[in-house]
Amino acid sequence: QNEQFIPILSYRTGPYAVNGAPYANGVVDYYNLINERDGGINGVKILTEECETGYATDKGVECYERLKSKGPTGAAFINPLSTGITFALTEKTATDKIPIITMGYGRADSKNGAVFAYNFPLLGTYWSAADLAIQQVAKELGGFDKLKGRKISLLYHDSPYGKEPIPMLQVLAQKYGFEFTPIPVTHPGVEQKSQWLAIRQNRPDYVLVWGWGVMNSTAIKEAAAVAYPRDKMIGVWWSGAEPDVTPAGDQATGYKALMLQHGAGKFPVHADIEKHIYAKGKGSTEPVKIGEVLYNRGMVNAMLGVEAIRKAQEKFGKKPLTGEQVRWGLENLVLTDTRIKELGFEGMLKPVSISCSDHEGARYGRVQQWDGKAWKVISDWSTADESLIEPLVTDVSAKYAAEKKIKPRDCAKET
Amino acid sequence: MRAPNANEILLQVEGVALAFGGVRALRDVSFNVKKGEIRAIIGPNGAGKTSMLNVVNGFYHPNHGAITFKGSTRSKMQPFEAARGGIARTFQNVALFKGMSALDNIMAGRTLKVRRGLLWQALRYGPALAEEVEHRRKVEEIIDFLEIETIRKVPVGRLPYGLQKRVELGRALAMEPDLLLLDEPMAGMNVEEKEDMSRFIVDVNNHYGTTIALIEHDMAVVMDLSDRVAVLDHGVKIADGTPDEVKKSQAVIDAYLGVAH
Amino acid sequence: MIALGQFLEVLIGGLMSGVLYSLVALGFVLIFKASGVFNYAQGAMVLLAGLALVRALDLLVANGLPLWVAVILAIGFAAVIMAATAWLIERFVIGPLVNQDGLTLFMSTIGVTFVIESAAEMIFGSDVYPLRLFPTDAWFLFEGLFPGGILVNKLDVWGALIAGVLVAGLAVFFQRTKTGRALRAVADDHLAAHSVGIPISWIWFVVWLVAGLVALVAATVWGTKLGVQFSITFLALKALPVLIIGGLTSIPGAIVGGLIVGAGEKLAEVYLGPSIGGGIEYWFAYVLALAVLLLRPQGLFGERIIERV
Amino acid sequence: MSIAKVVVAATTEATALILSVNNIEVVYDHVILVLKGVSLEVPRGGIVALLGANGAGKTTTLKAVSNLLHAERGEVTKGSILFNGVEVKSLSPNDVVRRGCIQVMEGRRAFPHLTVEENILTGAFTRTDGKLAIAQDLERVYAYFPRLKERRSSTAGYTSGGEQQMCVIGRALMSRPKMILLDEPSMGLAPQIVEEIFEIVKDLNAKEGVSFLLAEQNTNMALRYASHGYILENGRVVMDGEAHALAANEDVKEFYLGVAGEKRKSYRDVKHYKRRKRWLA
Amino acid sequence: MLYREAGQFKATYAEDMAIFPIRQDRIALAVLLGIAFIGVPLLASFRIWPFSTDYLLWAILLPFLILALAAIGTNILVGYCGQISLGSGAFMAIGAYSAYKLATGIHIPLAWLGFAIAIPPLPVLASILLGGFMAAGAGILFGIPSLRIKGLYLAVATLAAQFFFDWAFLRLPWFTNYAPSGSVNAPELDFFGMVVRTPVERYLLCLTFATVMAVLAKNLVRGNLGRQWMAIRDMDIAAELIGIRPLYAKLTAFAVSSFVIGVAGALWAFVYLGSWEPLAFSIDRSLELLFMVIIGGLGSIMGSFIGAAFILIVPIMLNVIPTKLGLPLSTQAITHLQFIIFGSLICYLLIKEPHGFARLISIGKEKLRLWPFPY
Ligand SMILES: Nc1ncnc2c1ncn2[C@@H]1O[C@H](COP(=O)(O)OP(=O)(O)OP(=O)(O)O)[C@@H](O)[C@H]1O
Ligand SMILES: Nc1ncnc2c1ncn2[C@@H]1O[C@H](COP(=O)(O)OP(=O)(O)OP(=O)(O)O)[C@@H](O)[C@H]1O
Ligand SMILES: CC(C)C[C@H](N)C(=O)O
Ligand SMILES: [Mg+2]
Ligand SMILES: [Mg+2]
Repeated sequence: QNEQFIPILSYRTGPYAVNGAPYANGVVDYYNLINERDGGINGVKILTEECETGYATDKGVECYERLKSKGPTGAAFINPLSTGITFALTEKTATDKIPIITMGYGRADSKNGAVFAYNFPLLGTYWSAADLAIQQVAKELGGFDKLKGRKISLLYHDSPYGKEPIPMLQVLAQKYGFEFTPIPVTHPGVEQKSQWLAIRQNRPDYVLVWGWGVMNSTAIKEAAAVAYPRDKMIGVWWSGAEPDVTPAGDQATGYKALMLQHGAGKFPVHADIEKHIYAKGKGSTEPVKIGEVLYNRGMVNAMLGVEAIRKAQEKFGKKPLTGEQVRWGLENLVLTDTRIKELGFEGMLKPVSISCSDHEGARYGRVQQWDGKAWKVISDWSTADESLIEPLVTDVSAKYAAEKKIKPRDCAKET
Repeated sequence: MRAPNANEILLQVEGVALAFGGVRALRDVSFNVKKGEIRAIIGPNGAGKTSMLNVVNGFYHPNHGAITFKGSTRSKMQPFEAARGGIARTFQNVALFKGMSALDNIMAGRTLKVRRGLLWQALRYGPALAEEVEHRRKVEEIIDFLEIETIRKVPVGRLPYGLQKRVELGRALAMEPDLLLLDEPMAGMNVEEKEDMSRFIVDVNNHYGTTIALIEHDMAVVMDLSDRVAVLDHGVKIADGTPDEVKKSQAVIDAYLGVAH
Repeated sequence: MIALGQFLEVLIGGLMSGVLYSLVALGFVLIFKASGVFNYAQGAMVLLAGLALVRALDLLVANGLPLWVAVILAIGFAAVIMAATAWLIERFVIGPLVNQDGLTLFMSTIGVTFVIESAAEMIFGSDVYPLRLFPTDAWFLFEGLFPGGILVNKLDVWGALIAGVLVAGLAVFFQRTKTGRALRAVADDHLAAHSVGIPISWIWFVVWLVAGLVALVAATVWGTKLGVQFSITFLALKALPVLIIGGLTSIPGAIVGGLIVGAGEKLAEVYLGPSIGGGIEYWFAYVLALAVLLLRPQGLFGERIIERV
Repeated sequence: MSIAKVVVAATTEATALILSVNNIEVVYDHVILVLKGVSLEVPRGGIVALLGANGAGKTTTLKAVSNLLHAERGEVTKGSILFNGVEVKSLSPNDVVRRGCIQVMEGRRAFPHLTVEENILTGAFTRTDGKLAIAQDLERVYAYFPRLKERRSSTAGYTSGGEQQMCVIGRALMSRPKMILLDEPSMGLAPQIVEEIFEIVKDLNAKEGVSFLLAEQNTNMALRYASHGYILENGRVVMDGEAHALAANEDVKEFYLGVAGEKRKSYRDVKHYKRRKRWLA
Repeated sequence: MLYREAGQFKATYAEDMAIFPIRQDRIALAVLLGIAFIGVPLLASFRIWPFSTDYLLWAILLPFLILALAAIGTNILVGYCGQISLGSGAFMAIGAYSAYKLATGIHIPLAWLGFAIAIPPLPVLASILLGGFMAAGAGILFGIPSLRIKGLYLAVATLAAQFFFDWAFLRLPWFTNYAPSGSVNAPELDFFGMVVRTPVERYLLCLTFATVMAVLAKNLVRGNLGRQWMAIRDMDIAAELIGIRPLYAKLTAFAVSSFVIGVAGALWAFVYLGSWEPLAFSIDRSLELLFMVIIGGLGSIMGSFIGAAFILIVPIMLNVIPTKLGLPLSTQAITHLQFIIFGSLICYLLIKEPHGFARLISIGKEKLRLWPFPY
């Protein structure tokens, strides 16, 4: 039984399926690729099982409980694909010693690996995202000093996900002197008329969109209906995929969104996928959808997990590993440009370096804009300002540690 | 034994009028029920008989008039107040609690007599249990009396119509009322069953001294059982008196009986 | 002046979007009125109709048919799908449940909801499919009077027109025809309706079909608004307060309820929301409904609940 | 229903009998056996009375004939019912009505939210002979029951018990049936109206050849108007025969007509406490 | 032949009034309780199949017990008192959040009055029970409309409670102790110094709650109050005319039901989820509870357990079976199929037996009694 078990929590039905399905497809295809092309990770086959959460927290918990101890060594890590589920699982995963990978989402304070030993909000937390978004606004306005007195609204999914950036934005508002207004949208977000009428009356300079599922496209349509300029809207990286803009048609033209490093498009690894998976008829989606934003994100996410296992195998041997061992792999994962190129992800990803004190590993971002047909990258790489984020992380995670009676690890002593 | 006390009036209805939109169900009706008697109310369909009972036990609130029961006068009261005052009734369209067994239906009639509260009942221990058993004993007496032992545990929805009427009577009796209002208790019964029912009514009246007001379309029953009969037609009282008097009244024959009985 | 303009804008926007809810509520009313079934699946039926329509349309257009031909054919196709659904539901779910109480029927429609939603997505796909049958931009009225004008969305106006026509037609059908009378009889007492020879299965098929067609109409409007996608099913929950304010059995009530809910919740959200945290419109609509029911337990235009002994 | 079947069934015997119930068993809820082999026949143009105590199974028998049992979780598990030579089981309830057999259900099942007039008109649902004929029949019903005319626009749910009963009977008459299954028509009606109803029965029977199956507790009346009678006890037919023969039977007299010896005894004087002997069932 | 009450005579009313008057039933129940209280924990602590992993305990038994408890609460209101409620989820939430607030301490500064309400953190057990009482209070409040509003109108009106509390717990930061994400964590489950941590301990805790409350609920529903509720359900006018006060009967039903649901909510949050957000108690939960009581049997305490088991386990089975069979279907298709099957199954059951499993069982028993004769 030379198999490494990896559970896949996904949602292919319900209101969030439009975004959940392409992501899950990317994940599944990448794991298959490793098995088909390489015969597994150093010969250890990847065994997966999907569990439908419907983006609902309680279902997510149920899935986790069901899958955590499957396979010869239990789950290597868990990737709940929802900030809400992440919150619900944070304590459990620490007890069960299973890493929880939340790439580009999850709780921002869990960047602090000293307190959150098992959480890995890789490649960017929502606090990083908030900072990146404000940086973009400043750039468009012509400098941070121009932010003063401006109005910036946050249209957010009323859930842990949408609320996560608020503390950071408040910090930023204080620092730069803009007026910050959070505007909640109730799940699932089909009804936003009053929010947009309010926006029309309040006329903010920018609207940040923290939406998911149908909420994104509805926001764009309602913006068009009240004639709010789409190029003054900046979505988080979960509000910047194809299903978010296509339903709005022409109305979406000009809409911007952050990128979690990569965008849409095909890269060397896609050729492998097409060759080893789709040519054999084992693909999990229609071939035209390969290379969509969320599909790519799923692949990146799966790749990071696989590389972490590979890293851990260096220390623990080429055999199925426990969650605890994989955690070591994650915490010591370093992906250089060369390695990224080897993996076929060149152009999708900047270098990553995870450590005990930094479970985020990288905080690069770019901005893309929808031109009516495709996403166009319109900005250069930038990095979230750690000097602003770090104090908040320290502060909030310390509170968590106190509440949960967790004794933070001394990262200096970790290897 | 039975001794109608001619002087004591249990229920006095005074000038009651009731209208629903354009329909004047009752127009200035007055009558009384004496303690211990069996009082019948008859009249053609839609005359206002059921409405009268509804007024008496508070389900309808009359537009005019007053009701004096056991000496206290009211024009308006809530149904459960009437029940607490000692008025029980059965219904024209059987109004049993369909999902419950016959036993539970009758036990429900004892609600007003239950003393122990929610917490005691939840524990169902000691005094609460003792009380429950005591009520059960009383109810079993009624069940025996009405000869429905075999159907105690049957959900009443499954019972044939006639037995349902009997259970309904049992439920009313469980309240130990002073005044029992019966709305067509013998509709849909054959002679034998009517005999049984008559016997129950007479016995209740005799043994417990319960006063009974009765609506019935079977003239034989009415004439045999009742002490006095009031006749309504189109919401107006057209006759009142002993069965024999009423039987002979031309107004009653025209409006109701058709042929002299 | 600005304040007044803004108020009017919110009010009009609210009234209009309320009417869009009415489109969904109408389907509920139809079925309830005719069979006493509280059809939770109405939202799912809108999804199904919308998916059938948009997928057929895309396919036909892709095959080079002129748009108007494609639209007609696609609507025909969707109508056939709704007819098949109506038949299946009658045959396999509601028919066998004749004479059961309202709660059981209600729950069975939730089961139906699961089936329709999933089957629709399985057959027609689960992406977001844009549909553009109506204009979605806005007019800005009285720009001279109010700065920025008063925004009125064209789609909303279309929706309101369609709803008005539907309501008039259906109201006549129910009150004036023999079938309408039979429908109401069935809702009152299944068994008695059987006993006088009303063919309940046929009646129910017709009603579910009409409700399906109403769902199709709703789907054209809502699909244009949101894109055809799963979340359309959530409309069912938004239509419920509309439904009970108007009265479960009243067709015009659905419109009036929609107007009240739409205006009420939007005004509340815009003027009350910010001070107590925002996002209040979901419950506000229901609290509004509760308040109306306390005054009139059968809704504004619903049939009286008969209590007699 | 295939035509062939109808033709085959239409034997000479079937033409003489409008309804024949052959040894049926009915079970409710899969476990409650209510009818244990009931057979009865209604000749074309006959009036047949179905008598029996509470719970004997009269209503169940009628519902089996009109095929309404299904909706109450009941089932005919054995035997057959032929209406006009056609097996009823294969028909839907509305087919039964369309073929001319309508039931007046016990318990005043008027449609509460419809007005009295609307209620009556629903009875004409299966008819296709035009508005005029229906309007005429409506007037005929009003002529039978003037009280209904007075209350025609009232919501049926709010009318009195007797008014509802008249409404339900009137409703059934509107379908112009060949056969009417009357379940306790006299229940809750004033004596005058009861007479009236039996006169209507006689009238329809004589003038229009309508057949009747009559479940009735008012045995006296029923046997006066019927040509035939069946007595049901505990789900079995315990006795049947010509109406006048039944009326003369001593047991029937005692149990159903309340006549002991020759004199009717007063309800006040009934003394027997426990059930007396019954027919051997 | 095995299932007969022949030869079992009851000499007293008390005996006849026992929960299970038939001996065979009593034996079955004793065995079941034995397994639940002793067998399962034993197997689990020695990790013997099927308890070799925590899965069965954590993912099935724990939610089963808690939801069964909530279903009992729902059944009291819907099944016994006939007041259809689509707001059970909200009352679970009230239980959960009240318990959370009580367990973490409450501080309400009333500046204009010059003092503050301050309650120190309460022990977990007290918090859970008080959470139930808070839910009961809210239940009474939202039950008041039921005096006027009936049937499906009431059902929709109860959604006002559902959506209001969904909103309140989401938007009013006080309830979540100003947690920025709105997601809160349960306190440590400390029962008089005994800390409940492992799945087995959690299981036993919930089992105890479920058993005790089921017995109390059973006592209530077979006592006078239960008869009042059922009377209101079956025919409220007649109930009033025999002296049952609708106000009292309905509000006690709302209170008791909400209490039970509230306690279940607190357990769900504290013992099962550990960390939660309002969406855990959404309308879907309310509908799920309603399904449980209807499939299980309206007006049956035992039915609540069966219904909970069914609604909980069937989707899991449906999820597991295709993977076991290795069906060559896309995951998307499988998920959709599961919903289709689940929906159809519900319809099928409702058609087969609209009164739920409880009725099915009683018919089964009846048949057993008559066996070998069909009727
Ligand atoms: N839906 C049902 N479910 C279970 N049992 C039923 C049902 N309907 C009737 N029964 C039973 O069938 C038996 C016959 O009932 P039925 O109503 O046919 O009697 P009936 O002769 O019409 O009596 P009545 O004169 O009281 O109307 C009764 O014992 C009754 O308990
Ligand atoms: N709640 C109500 N709303 C409207 N009309 C009513 C109401 N209650 C009674 N009525 C009307 O009042 C009149 C008297 O009705 P009631 O029920 O008292 O008659 P009844 O004497 O009992 O007749 P029956 O012998 O037929 O039962 C009827 O015409 C009835 O339609
Ligand atoms: C893919 C998802 C994790 C994004 C989601 N909206 C969340 O953060 O919860
Ligand atoms: Mg009456
Ligand atoms: Mg009968």
